[in-house]
Amino acid sequence: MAKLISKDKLDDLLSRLKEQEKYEVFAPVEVDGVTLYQHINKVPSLEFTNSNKPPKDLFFPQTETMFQLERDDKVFVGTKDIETSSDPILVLGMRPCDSRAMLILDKLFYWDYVDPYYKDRRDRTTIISFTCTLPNMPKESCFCTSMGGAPDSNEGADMLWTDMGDVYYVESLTDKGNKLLELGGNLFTDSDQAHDSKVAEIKVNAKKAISRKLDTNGVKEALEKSFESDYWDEFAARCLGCGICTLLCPTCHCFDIYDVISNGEGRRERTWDSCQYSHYTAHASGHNPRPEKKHRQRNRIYHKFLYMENNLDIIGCVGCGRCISGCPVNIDIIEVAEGIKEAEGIKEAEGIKEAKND
Amino acid sequence: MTDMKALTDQIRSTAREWLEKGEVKYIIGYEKDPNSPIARPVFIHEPKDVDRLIIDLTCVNNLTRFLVDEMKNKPKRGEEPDLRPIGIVVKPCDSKTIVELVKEKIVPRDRVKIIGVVSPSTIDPKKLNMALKNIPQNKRKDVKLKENGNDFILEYDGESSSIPQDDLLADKCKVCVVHTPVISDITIGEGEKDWKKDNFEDIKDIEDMSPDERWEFWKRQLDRCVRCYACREACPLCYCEECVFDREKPYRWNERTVGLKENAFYHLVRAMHLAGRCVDCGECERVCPMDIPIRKINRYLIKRARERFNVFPGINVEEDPMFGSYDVDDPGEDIW
Amino acid sequence: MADWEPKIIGFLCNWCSYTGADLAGTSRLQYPSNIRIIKVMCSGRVNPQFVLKAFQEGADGVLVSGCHPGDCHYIEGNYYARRKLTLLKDLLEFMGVDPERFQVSWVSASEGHKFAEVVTKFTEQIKTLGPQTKLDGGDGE
Amino acid sequence: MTDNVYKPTTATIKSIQLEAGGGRPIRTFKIQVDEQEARDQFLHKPGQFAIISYFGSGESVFAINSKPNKDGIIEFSVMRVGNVTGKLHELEEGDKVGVRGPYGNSFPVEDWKGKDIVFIGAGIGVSPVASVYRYVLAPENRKDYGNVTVIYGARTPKDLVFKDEFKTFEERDDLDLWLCIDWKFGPKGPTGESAMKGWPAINMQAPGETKVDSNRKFTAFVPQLVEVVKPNPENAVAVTCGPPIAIKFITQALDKLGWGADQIYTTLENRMKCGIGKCGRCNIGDVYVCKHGPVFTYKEVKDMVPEF
Repeated sequence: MAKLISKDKLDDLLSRLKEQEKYEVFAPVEVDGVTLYQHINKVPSLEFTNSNKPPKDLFFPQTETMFQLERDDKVFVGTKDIETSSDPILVLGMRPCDSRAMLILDKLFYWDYVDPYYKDRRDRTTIISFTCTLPNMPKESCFCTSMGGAPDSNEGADMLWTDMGDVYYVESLTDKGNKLLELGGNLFTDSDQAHDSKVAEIKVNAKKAISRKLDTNGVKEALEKSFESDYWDEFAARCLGCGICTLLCPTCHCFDIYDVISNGEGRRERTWDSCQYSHYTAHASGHNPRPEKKHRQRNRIYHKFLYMENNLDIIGCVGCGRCISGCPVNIDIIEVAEGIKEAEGIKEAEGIKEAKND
Repeated sequence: MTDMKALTDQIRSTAREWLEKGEVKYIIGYEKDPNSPIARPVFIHEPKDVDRLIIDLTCVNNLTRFLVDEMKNKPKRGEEPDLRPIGIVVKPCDSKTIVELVKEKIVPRDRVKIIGVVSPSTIDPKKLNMALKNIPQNKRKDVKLKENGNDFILEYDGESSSIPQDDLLADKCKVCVVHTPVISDITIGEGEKDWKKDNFEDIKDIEDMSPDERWEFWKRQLDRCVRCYACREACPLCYCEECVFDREKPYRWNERTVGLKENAFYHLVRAMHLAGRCVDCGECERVCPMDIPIRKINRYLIKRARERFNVFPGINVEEDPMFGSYDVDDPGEDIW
Repeated sequence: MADWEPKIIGFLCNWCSYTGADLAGTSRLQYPSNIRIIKVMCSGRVNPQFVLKAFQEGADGVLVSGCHPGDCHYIEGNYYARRKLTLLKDLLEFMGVDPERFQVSWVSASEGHKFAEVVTKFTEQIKTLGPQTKLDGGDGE
Repeated sequence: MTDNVYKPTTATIKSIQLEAGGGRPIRTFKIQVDEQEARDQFLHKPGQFAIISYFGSGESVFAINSKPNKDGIIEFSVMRVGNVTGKLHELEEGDKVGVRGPYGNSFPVEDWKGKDIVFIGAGIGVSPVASVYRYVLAPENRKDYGNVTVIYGARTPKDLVFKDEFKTFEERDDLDLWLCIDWKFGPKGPTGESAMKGWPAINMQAPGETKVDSNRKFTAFVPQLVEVVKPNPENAVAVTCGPPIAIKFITQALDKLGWGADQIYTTLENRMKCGIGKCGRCNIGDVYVCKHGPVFTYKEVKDMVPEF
């Protein structure tokens, strides 16, 4: 049965979690007009559209020290583990698209080899997703419903909370969620039927509000035969190669590994990288398999809609829309995916492309 | 009030003429984005496509960035290079960039044919998206934006609402000092020819802070930088073949680590690289996904360069670059 | 903090200030040993990036010293340096980094005394300011 | 924390051999994993690669040359091109490096039993297939395979790598060794009649018609030398390596001789960081070189998107 928690009880809940189990709590906080997940001691407003930077940062930080280097006189000769916390983590207020993205990252980071850093944080973390209710949502570029998600999706989350004004309607989905209910004890009260039906209505309205659509049917097929299409030249011509689309993507996972020596201490780090940068694939010899921006944009689209599906059996996009609203030159992943279908269709039916080239 | 329709028509007819006569290789301009209320860059190669070109309040990009791309393109082996000029639509602020690019010999003057458009202010896309929040998601792209006195009128689906211009205008347009393109082959529209005095009011708040407050402010801003380098990629004057922040050999100047130490170094070095060159087109700040007020740094250096060395980038192609020249009597009162 | 000694990086031009520093040494003039000297061919060679890098790596103060205006071995290198470095100092101030941590001086080959004075005064200045924790990330987190 | 796949184990440099000088010198390093437990885990198969750390500079990916062994011995060749490879070139015997792996797939040497094998390589490109010919030619395995032919070329006689080893090949009677050096070091170039002394020119117009005697050293390019040697495709596999363009021409030569694309094996290289399919970067289409490769048949390579 669903529970309720009053908004003015959230600080109490936080204190209990901290005192009893040392939870570290993260929530979206708006500073200078930018929403980012931050470590919190008091519950912030929680009125937010979505974070500018995706919450994957909490599991797979943009920069992360992997281990330290052991020194012997003047040279480094080995590795030294760094101390890590084992305290539980709570993420309060993830958007359902972002929690769904965790399932995609799970697949990637557990693909044959388990990524220990990711797994460690993932196992320690309890995710509370918030239903995307009006009027904060949707933003102009949301299209989760096309990617198998929904503004009330509970995939990847341990709990789903829905804002009902004074209270949150609390649905626990996993053992981690149940643990939270247990720790919260009397702060959570039972919901009644009136609440249930009201929430159902809120969710229906939330879904209706997402009117941007991408018909994923046929995208994969179109991509399979359009690698050499002129379409890539067309849409990538205005690409700046900045990498915003990938750094802000909740499912992009590329990183660089390198050593840093600072004040005599050495460490190995990894930092998010982007397939939109030319040096990303450049060989030491200077040869570059993806030398132009169109190759790199093409790789991004293929990776999301085809490669991920072929290798991990999942589409690598959750429809959060960050790459669309973040792009300085209006490159729109929906338009591209629809466009490549159209380009394929047109090309075969009418030969317009050929005519254009004449 | 600017008649955007008339300006658009003139841009199209000029573009058509240039393309039909083969005077330009192609034209870089703006078109309506079918999915967004904000216009987007477009490359027009054929006269039949010129009707895609528009100019309106949402033409935010500085298109000269694409000129630099074109100049870097090397012809394919065995291909005769097409050295016809590139046609480009520029706003007054963007035209200043061309002056710098010509001055720095990145774009030869005869490789560019400029359609200068007088004084189209632009809105801030982020502010517009906020203003459209209560309009159904798929209708937002169809919203029409009109000037009306000191307000903007937002029209959609037969309904309209009014919003003060100040709430929507891009910050850079609020302090704009140049309303007519400074360099162009054809100028479209009528406007003030004279430059207004720039009072740098918009950075006064930071100047008035105590040093520690200033640092706290910048620390907060730079700390959240994700180092996507969009500010660099969007900047038409960041045209180095290989940026120092991408170089690995012989020395890695800055670690890829994303943290205050590395972020601050990046932004300070970038500010110095643009000192005396930046024309305040505002692209860096517009594209920043973390909304870092990068323009303020650049503007402060513009201000100081003006005060100290009487340098005004983006006006005169004959002028020497600031750091490539000196005056024996340059101030140096702080020097021991 | 009682034991703290500032780390100062000095970029000295080969023809004037480095020779001046040499003269200070051979004249057995006393000056604080906090300065670590990097010889450059001309103060005009000092890219503002070098100064910022020194701060990033934990320098508490950076000194750039070259020939007096008009005396540059390369005729005009120090005039270019003056423009760049003056503006750099402005930038540091705007960012809230104490501009006193960065100093330019003109020291000729015969001014061993002046070199010792400049270094002494600058070191005292940095000691008053304390450790630089802003650009080296120490102030972060 | 679970076992950390990213953490290298330490190894000690046992020997360093300079293979080629010049602006981009090549050195072959033989290292041994330090800890017994780590040695037991590092059991590589022919074709796999290792990721070597110069602690303080970073990691770089190298094909393992050495034949499979239980002693944690790993041999790899390094061309000095970047920061990490530059640092590695400064190391001396007894110095420490980090190593993790082995990663990637391997040559299907079990399936090849009873078949003839032709190894074709050029320059340092021979390195990725050294582990497999060393495996096949090892006394304990040699009897499992049919005829073995090695066709190898370099720019000049000085650039021939693994010289000592190739010397022993010349003396062995259980393999055919064919060597060549590039045309430009002959006095006349590709259509010229003469070539470097002791390295007679082949007939470039019709390589197949070149007269062959007991001398097996030529001035030629490797693909043309393949046409001279005329390896028989029946019940055989070919192992090629080198840059994609070289592989393309070698494959064309083999194609003329009736070889099928699925009989030809090769290894691919791409920029890698993690080696385990996480960091992106090495993918050619949906194929991750680090996980699905680096060993592919030419048939597989032909089906890939043209991004390598």
